[in-house]
Amino acid sequence: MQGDFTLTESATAHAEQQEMPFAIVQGEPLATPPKDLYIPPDALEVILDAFEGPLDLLLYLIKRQNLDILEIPVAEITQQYVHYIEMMGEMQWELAAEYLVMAAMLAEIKSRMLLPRSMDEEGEEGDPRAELIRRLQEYERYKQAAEDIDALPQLGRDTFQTVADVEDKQCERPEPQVSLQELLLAFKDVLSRADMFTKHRIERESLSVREKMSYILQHISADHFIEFSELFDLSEGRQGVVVSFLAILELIKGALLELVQNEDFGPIHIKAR
Amino acid sequence: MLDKSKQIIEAALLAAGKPLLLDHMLELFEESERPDRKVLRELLAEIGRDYEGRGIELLEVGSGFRIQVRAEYAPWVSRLWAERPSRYSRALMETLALVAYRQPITRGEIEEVRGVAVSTNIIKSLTERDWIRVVGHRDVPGKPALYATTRHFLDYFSLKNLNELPTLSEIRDLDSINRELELREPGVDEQTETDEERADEQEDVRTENRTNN
Amino acid sequence: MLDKSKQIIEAALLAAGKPLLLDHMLELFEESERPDRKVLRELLAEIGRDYEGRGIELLEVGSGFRIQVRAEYAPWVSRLWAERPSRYSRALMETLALVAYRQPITRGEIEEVRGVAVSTNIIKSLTERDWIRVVGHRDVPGKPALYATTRHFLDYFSLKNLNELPTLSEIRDLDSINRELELREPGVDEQTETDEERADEQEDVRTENRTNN
Repeated sequence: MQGDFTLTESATAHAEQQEMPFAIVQGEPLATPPKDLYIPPDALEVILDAFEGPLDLLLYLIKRQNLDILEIPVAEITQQYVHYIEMMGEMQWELAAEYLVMAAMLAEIKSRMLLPRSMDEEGEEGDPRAELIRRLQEYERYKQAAEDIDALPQLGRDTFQTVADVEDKQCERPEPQVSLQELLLAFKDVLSRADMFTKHRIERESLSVREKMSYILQHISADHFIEFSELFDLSEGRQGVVVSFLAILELIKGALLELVQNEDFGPIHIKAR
Repeated sequence: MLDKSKQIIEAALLAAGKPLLLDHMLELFEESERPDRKVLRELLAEIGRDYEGRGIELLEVGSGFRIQVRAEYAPWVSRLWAERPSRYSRALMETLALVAYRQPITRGEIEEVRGVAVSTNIIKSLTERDWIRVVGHRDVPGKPALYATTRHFLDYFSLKNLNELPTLSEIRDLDSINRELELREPGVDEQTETDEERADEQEDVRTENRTNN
Repeated sequence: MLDKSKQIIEAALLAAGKPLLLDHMLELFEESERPDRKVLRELLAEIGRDYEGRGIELLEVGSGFRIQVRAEYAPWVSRLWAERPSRYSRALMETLALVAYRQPITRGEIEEVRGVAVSTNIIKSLTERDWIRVVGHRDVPGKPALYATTRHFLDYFSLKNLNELPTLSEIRDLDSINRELELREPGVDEQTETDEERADEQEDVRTENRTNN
């Protein structure tokens, strides 16, 4: 039996020392430990915590026997593995599902190992263990990588950032810078999104009217009237006067101005509404 | 050993993030290796001398010893906490553009064109920047404020008057290359994408902070 | 002037409380006094040399340069804080390792390698620690999130970039495995008890080292 072959002295010694049952599982004393396997009694309870899954448990069993992954003695490992999950399965069935899948996989490999190794039609030689070996190796390298990363100097554990004091840190808050170009693009964007690009044409003329509208609004109030003529600056020339006039008309149209003329041809007074 | 103690004390003072009392420093050592108080004071004095002519100094304050940046270096070092010039959100830029081109305009009208609500923060930022101001109220229910650009807005963009704002036909010619090449601000250039993304996300928060200050 | 620049840089690095990029250091200076990048690198090298034999060191990590306490002084300095740094579970570290080495990677792919489900809590703690983040979604049914490590992960583990991660052990070629399997009987060869005991001891030592580091 291969099993006997790998029985370790320490495990045997341990088993012999124990007069008491090896472990108690679900109240049932377990008199003999599974062959080749020593499970500390308390480990049984935390077995699901101790192993990071079926691959981890398999790796543990292989390491336990100082075996290379490449030489998995499937029959024997399966036996041990099944013992393990039998014990944990009774305790935590719902958590053991992944382990059971692995047990099924091992059983399948084991049964295939019993058949004579054969080439299939394509001439591919199928070692039933190949896939398992691949997965074990893959898992083992990341398990090792996790330990390696954990061993790197960690901030707050192995190294500490210096923080010399600075009195009155002055925090400037610079305002964002904006270019004219950006403003234009924003305008273009909003208009094209509103599907107004083709409908609205804002020309030089209307912009100066709009500027004048703003100007007028800033210079009138709702409290008192001013004279219509005050809104015109003759130094702006004929065009300026026309622009001011158009601006006033626009504002009246928008119901922003109130015009009062007490008599025909009398002075016109304006105030904001 | 003494030198090692000195290194330990310096490292601890630099990492502590707060002033350390003599007793606290002594507690860092196992009893067997612990320097006595007199030696500790000497080591501290030595560290202080090492820092002469440097950007940092060792100072004894009420609650112990601390290492700090010398006041004369603070102007440079405190720039670490200056915020990077950020960028305005698209919503803010579009609002500003609409005020510039369609003034006087109400918030409701801006919302109508943009199809989404204009946040109060945007109006606030633009007003605080002194780029827009209320010039009147439209005579409709609710009397909404009418916004127009300011003199300061013209100055910022080096415009003599609004006539100098480019027309739509000029805008039409702008293509995506302009967007790529000319929109990049010096200083923003070297920001990584992530920084910029983060800057965008933080925009609202920052605006709020600013108004709180 | 150069010496002053060096003092400013050192003071800034000591005070920053986080790694600083070269660009960030340069921004501390007015344009007229700003050293060029090459000079800055030289100054940093000088600062690094100044710290030889001291309790602190200058290190380049993912998001820049930082001055930190040397690992060999950590046992003393860490006594400043009553709380011991938490240890991370194996499940968490294995998940992190898979993200680090195989990024971008989905949760399903991590589970495939580990052979067990990855709990949502692990993904959550890794994300909250800002060690990993979602960088996209794989274009398969369910659109699972793709995870990658962050710069903060590099900073935390004192890495400059992912190339500095410990080398991944090799996967032995399956063909050669098969050849070996052909030659050898599956089973156990001449292993001795001594071998095994030694293996056990080594394992223990390794575990201990890990917790001490």
